[in-house]
Amino acid sequence: MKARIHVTLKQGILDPQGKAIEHALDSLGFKSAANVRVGKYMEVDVNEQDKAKAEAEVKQMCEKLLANTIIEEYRYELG
Amino acid sequence: MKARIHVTLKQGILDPQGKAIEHALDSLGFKSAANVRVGKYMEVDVNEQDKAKAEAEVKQMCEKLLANTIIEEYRYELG
Amino acid sequence: MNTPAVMITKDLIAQHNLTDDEYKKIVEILGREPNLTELGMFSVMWSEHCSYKSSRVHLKKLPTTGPRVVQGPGENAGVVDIGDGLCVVFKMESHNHPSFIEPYQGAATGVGGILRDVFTMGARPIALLDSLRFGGLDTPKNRHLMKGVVAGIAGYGNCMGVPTVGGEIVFNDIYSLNPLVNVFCLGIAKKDKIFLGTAAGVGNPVIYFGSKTGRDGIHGATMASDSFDDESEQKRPTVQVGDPFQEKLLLEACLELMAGDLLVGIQDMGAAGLTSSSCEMASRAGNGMELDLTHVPRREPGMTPYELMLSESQERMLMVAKAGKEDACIAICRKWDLDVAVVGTVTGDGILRVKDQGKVVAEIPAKSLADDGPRYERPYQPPEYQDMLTNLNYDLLPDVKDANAALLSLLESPTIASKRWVYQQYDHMVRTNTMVRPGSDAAVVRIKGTNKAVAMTVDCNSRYCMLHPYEGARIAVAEAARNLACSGAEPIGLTDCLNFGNPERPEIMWQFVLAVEGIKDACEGLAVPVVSGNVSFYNETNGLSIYPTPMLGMVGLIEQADQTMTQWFKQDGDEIILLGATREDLGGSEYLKIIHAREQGSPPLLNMDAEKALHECVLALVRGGLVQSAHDCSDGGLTVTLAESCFSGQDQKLGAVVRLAQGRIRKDAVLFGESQSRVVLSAKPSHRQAILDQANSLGVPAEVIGSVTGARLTISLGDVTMVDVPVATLHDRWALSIERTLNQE
Amino acid sequence: MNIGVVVFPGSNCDHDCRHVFQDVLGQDVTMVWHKETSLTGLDGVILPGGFSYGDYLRTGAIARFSPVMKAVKQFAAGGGMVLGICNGFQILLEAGLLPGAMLRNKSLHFICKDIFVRVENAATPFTSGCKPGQVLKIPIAHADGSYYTDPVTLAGLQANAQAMFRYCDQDGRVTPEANPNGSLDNIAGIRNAAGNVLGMMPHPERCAESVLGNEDGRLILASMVEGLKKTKRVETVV
Ligand SMILES: Nc1ncnc2c1ncn2[C@@H]1O[C@H](COP(=O)(O)OP(=O)(O)O)[C@@H](O)[C@H]1O
Ligand SMILES: [Mg+2]
Repeated sequence: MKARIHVTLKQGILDPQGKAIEHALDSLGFKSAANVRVGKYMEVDVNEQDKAKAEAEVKQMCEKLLANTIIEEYRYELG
Repeated sequence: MKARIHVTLKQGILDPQGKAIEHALDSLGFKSAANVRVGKYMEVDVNEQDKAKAEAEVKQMCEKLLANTIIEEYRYELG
Repeated sequence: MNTPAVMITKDLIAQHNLTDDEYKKIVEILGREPNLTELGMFSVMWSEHCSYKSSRVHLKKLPTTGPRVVQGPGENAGVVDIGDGLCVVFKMESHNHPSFIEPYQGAATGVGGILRDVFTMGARPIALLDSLRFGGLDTPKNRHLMKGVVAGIAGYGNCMGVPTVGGEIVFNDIYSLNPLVNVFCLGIAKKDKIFLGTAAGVGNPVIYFGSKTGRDGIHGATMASDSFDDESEQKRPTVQVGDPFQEKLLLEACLELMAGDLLVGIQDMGAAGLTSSSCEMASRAGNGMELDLTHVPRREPGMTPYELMLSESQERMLMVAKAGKEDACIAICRKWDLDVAVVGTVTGDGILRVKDQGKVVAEIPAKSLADDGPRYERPYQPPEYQDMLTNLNYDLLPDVKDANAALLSLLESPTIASKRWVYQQYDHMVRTNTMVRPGSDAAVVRIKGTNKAVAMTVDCNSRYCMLHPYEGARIAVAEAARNLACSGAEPIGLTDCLNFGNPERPEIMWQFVLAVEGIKDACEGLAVPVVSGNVSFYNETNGLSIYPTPMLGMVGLIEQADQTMTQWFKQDGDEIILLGATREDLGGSEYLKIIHAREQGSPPLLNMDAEKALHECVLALVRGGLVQSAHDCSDGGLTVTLAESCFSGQDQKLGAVVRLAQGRIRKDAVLFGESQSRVVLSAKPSHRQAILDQANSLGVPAEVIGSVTGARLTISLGDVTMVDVPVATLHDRWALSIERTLNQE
Repeated sequence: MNIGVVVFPGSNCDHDCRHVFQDVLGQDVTMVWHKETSLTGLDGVILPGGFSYGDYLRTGAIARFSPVMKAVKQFAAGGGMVLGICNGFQILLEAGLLPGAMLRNKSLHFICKDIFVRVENAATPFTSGCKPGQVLKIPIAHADGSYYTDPVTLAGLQANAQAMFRYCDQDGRVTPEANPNGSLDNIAGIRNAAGNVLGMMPHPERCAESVLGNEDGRLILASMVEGLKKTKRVETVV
């Protein structure tokens, strides 16, 4: 099964990278672009047939390693 | 409209970050995890009602700035 | 004043870490109850972190003046004259609590904060040093903390283009739940272009610039004044995120603003953000200030005055411009893509008056906030167990049998092992001044446009301080100065970062008071003024405190940059000379910890006159071009010092044959004891006599103990060969130890 | 010679480059703000190291759109010598003035240390002061220095002797162990097909003075100055 994981900064946490990209898009003339937020995207193959088990596993991975839950939040899809 | 953009390394290009995460997952005991790939995930608000126009705009952003097509590929959803 | 919308309850007061008496004093000052915004402002300004309420009475004892001192403690950083119309501006600061919660951002924003302290004074930062304490690397948590902290320092410092040229790290489980992250920064400024944080000149405009204000780190200052407990998790949302790119722009903008004749005063928004910068600047000038929050650039909608005044968003500054120069200031900020807004004016009534949307939301005498905080003479007394720590019966400990194995274990212990894994992640060469990179006793950077160089070191043996806070602190000062002497530098100033547990406990306060006295006496003895510093209390968790860790950052001047010395042997055939006397000093040594698992005994004796004579001697020899290397003896004693002299040079590894007399003291004390006031030199044989004569004339014991030769380190005691190992083996153990440990997962 | 050092927001080796060209090599230096649109009057251009735009998104990705980069492209198209060091190299890649892209270091860490490079082509105006195959000790300081390009481009680079420096050991052997960051083919620096644009990850400006204990980098920078003098002469003859 493949897990697709998104890790993004929590609301309210400064996103310097997003800010810089927004500024760059603006000076490139993309005036309609706003509120850029940057996060991470990860794909992990999970060798586990049982969906519930796989899900529990992925959640654990996120909590323990993939996301820094102090400033980031995560979501994932399995399939 | 919100654009959700994924930028990932092209197949065949070594992803040391993915490798490192895979290794870390393994030593944390997640034996079932394999083939980790890491990419970027960006959200951009596009102030444009016309979906086709917005789409053209986002594609432009990716080509020009958000992805380096020598090493990366991108995909996006609008909604 | 409109009536407070929120009732100030007992709970609310307690949540703001204010005592009943402190609250009473606030009511007295205001002549009424505070509103919530005012309560918040008092609580941050009167926190331990900002008000120094437990430490002030003791810090006053430190010597802070000297012929070179331009600015002592009390400003954003200390300033010392180095001649040629130039000054060095330096300070050290802790970011311990935030780094435990989020190691990367905590350490990164620590670097950001200390950089701002230095460049607000008009100085361009040219060097950083970091001083770190972690628990043992055998737990994933400690490894995670270390990796995160190092990456955070690297991430911020490298991006800023300020080299991290040195530092130190010690590992001890006592720091597992309270790691220390102290960062030192030094900048260079023209003597006639030093800027102070003052809001002089009634009517002058107050200008905000830098990043926008968000809800970051609200209550950061009170958090740094609070012990951790199991509920600390809930304090997490206060984490601040740093943006080094923004800070780089801020730095360049500041220096450009200062180059023009535009400013009256300037201060960064550090802990307690807009509150501290505004009230401190006003108070220093004896003035007041009126702020209108309506104009403050914001990152998020709906922020309250309370949040705006207390936010600790990073990379922000407050300046007071000369009237009429607003537009010029704004233009420079815009050039550097910074947010900028006139947010207030200097007033003559001494009141910090804060308005939002036309309404007054806070009205407090600036001086009361900034300077009239509580001051405590907290009771102190030694802990009951103190004697148990120092009374160690050495007869119970067998003397060393396998000195080779002991040496290898010491070299491998992470406290002694090479810190290459760390400093390779730091850009330590940007700005092209770094003459001596990390890896020698002190870092040395040249000062462009002069023949001079400055040397810098950070030092503190906290185990000694735990065993005897007074002696430990004296030794820390002496060791720092010794590291400078070995590099060819004369000390010109000191900054400190005093990391301790909870000062409300008498035994912690005892450690603090004794340590301050030790620093004072040692600084007086060596004639080194303390020009800046920082206190970090409450480094304890569930009642378990760190070792007292009075970290010292010392700066030395090298008048002729080409008279700079490094610690490693240079040439086969050179003779090795030991300066200073070896005693039976095993107490508190790294040897006792690693080999006998004891952190006990009395720290080594330090005779300040002997120490002073040693520095004079080493400096004379280095300046006279008589020596090829100089390395002080510290952790691991003479044998580790010799080993480091053999292999720490980047380009070549050299062996040595050393013969020591078998005196009346224990073998392990000769080999690994940490007697103070000793330096290992290497020199051409033709300079031997001149060196011995010089030492003799200053009363410094000196002895030729061997020569640089071959590819092994061989040390004999009397007729017995104690150590005999290939230098390559020693180097391998030492160089890769930390890397191996960190890569194990 | 008048050498322009471009200052992007976040450049941090700009002062170092000025110092070396001006105080060590005795040339005139003009600091060029990234919003400038013209480079007239300059003989050569340096894109210095640092973290332009914080290295956010990708190194060099945002800086390449600075107004000055149009002028740099024209300058290069007209045969002007352009040297990009570290972040400057990354910007040249993103701008398409040099082929390829930079990936994260294999170790994922920022690495600051001395490395050795072998001069693969000494017959260029950037390396005329070096001997063919000469081993230079130069510091690197970067997190994204793993050079990558597609196989076809790589073959072209090799065929045209465009790979100028390769990571090697002290004795000049190009080995995997001597590769500090995972660069393809140990590439540390490349030039364009015309030979007037050079990008390199190591920092020659950090080792051009005896007081810093190493002068190897000076060979490259002094070569560039010599190269500029020659092209200048040609121009005036024409
Ligand atoms: N955290 C660090 N950051 C940068 N350099 C470090 C760090 N820790 C140690 N070093 C460097 O490693 C060398 C050895 O450190 P240390 O053993 O503490 O020296 P000393 O005992 O002479 O004070 C020094 O040059 C020091 O600057
Ligand atoms: Mg030392």
